[in-house]
Amino acid sequence: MSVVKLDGLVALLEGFPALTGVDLTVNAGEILFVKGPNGAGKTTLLHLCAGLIQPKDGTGLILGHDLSSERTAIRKRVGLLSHSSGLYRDLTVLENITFWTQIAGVEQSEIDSRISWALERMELDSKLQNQKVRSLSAGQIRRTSLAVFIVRRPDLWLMDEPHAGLDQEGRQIVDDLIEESVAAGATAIVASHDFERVLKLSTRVVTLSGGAVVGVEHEGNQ
Amino acid sequence: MKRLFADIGLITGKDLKIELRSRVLINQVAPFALMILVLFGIALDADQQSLKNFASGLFWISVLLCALMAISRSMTIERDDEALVGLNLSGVDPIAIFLGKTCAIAIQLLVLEIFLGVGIILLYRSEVEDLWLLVSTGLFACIAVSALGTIFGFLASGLGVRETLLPILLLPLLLPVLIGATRAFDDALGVAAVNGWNWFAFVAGLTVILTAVGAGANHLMAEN
Amino acid sequence: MTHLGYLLAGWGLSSLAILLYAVRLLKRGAQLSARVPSEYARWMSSPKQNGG
Amino acid sequence: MTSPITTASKGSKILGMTSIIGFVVLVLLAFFVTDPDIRFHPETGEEFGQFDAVRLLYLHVPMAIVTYLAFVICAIASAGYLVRRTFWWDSMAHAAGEVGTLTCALVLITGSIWGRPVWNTWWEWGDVRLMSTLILFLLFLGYLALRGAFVNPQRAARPAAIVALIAVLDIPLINRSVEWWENRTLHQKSTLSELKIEDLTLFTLMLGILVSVLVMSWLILHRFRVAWLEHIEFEQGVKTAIEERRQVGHGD
Repeated sequence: MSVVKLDGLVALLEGFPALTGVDLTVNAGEILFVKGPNGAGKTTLLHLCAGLIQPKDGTGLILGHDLSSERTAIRKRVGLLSHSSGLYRDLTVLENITFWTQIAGVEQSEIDSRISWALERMELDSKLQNQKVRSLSAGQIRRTSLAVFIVRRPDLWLMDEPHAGLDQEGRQIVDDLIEESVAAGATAIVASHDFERVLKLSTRVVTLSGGAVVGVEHEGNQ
Repeated sequence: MKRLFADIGLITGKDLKIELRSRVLINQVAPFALMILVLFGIALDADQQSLKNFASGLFWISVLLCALMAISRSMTIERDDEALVGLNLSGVDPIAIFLGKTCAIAIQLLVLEIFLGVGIILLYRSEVEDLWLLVSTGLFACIAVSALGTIFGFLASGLGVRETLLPILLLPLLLPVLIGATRAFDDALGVAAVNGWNWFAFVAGLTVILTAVGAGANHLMAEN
Repeated sequence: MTHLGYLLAGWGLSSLAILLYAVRLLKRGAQLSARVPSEYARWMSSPKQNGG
Repeated sequence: MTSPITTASKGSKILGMTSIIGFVVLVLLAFFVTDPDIRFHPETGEEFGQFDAVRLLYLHVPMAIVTYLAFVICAIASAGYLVRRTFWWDSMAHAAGEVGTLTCALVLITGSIWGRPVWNTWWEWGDVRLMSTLILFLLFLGYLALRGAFVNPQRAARPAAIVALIAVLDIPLINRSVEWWENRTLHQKSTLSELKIEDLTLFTLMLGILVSVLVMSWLILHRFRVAWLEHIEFEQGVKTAIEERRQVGHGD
């Protein structure tokens, strides 16, 4: 079953054609590695798959929902880790993660256990939990964003440079998380510059250039 | 429905918590409001009587100017680190986002109104003749301002458009609120022989209409 | 005629403003028309157009 | 084929010519054929009235009607856009909004020029129509500013349509509030009722309305075509940009 099915997708950022006709199919359980030079359209592709951009042309299905008309349904089920933290600077780590868990509509009975699981996985100890995001280091902010990301348990993981700003240990945690989630039934699309690391992880590699897929390689660990 | 109210509460609570932490309103907007009152007093070179006569108008102009700042601030919170993207992805009803932000701005404005109210009583020597009229008008008018302000705040900043657009889009539309609230205050402060409660009814009606229009516009704006 | 100055000012300003606006529209329209293929503008009165 | 390509069509040329002829006739009627407004006080026999200043009304009143008409078109087209989501409606709303803003400015200017000799003031704060018209003008300045702020005209369409609709919904409220605010008005119930309405006066006024509608239609038509062409040009630009970008992609 394909989780992502894009057919000739064109997307504009203001007047600029960031995506110029993307054909791409991602099957359930895949870890797709998207590589390409800066400005190739990687970030836009992830935003498009998250249902944040109205496509200019082409058709697409994400998790069975139409990309033009059912983007609300798509948004609920995907997770997006982007360059920005997506956090509120003046709230503490714990307040941020609590807010984002509650707003995502997680069952009341499950909230506490999920939050403590996410905090534990990202190794955010109780001292850090009560610090304002404003006062954290870049790596700690990234861990907090990741905690917010995993606490929602999305079906489709869209990750833009997930390793950026993390130390070796943090990068390993991210890799483990992706593998675990995919084993549990999720699908992941990862855009990264960290070739070697993601290559080991991925089931397939596509190269993006000029806003379109220019190469597909079936390599990686399968 | 329960989910909607819970989400509104979450968003309002979050915004107010951020305000309590960052104190932008208390440290920057409130002094600005006080500054306006003082500037009017100096610029109009007014004697006590005319300041007293103008008090309600000056009060509401100050509220509108402060509202512009509060709305900008409210939008900045969501935009700085792209938290708005997260809100959109969370699957929360856009109406909840709209109402949640509106409530938060309204509560902050209400605090400012109390502050400004004390200001005009102390600085302009206004005398309160009808406290209930004052309170009810202040409450409804600030909801109207917040509702329309939230919509235009999202319109002007959410779409990557310059924030300088906000005043010119918002202020003309709020003119009826300004007029109604000013007149009601005139009566409540005993400076004009008008029927303040009629004006209050007008403001309350406007509040309902503008909030409904705001919610409708928000619905249209939320991309489906 | 009384108020001649007011009359000339009112009528003059209005006609001038509309005239300037109209000229600007025509200029802009001509510029754009030259750049855009004519099949997109059905109103364009070139002979080719009448064939279809 | 020799004539340069423009936004003009056969229809618009006829419309334009008719407008010009109509305008000339209107000027002749308004300035030379109609009488000035001179009345005599029934008791004292004193002369009063607007005298020749009344000739400004043959322009001012039609322009006001046309302004409201343009904004109604803008609102309908905006609603049309929200329903149909096609660029045709958006271009129409844009065209009507811009032309309406221009005529609205002229209504304010001619009104002010007329008010000086007749009311003895350039501006009257207590007047409902004056105030509402000014607010209307400011509203649509905001509308045009919003449109101008977008790089991609297609993204401007929806917010602009929403703003136009809110603005038009707000107009009756503004009118109401200003009316109650100062419960007096310098405008008569109808500006015409006070005049000695002769057949000729009425005819000139009607002609003024007709000419203004024609001029407005011509302006909106051409503005619409400019907006339409801008849209096409943008689309073409995007197409070219996509092609160029694809080349870059495959060049790697």
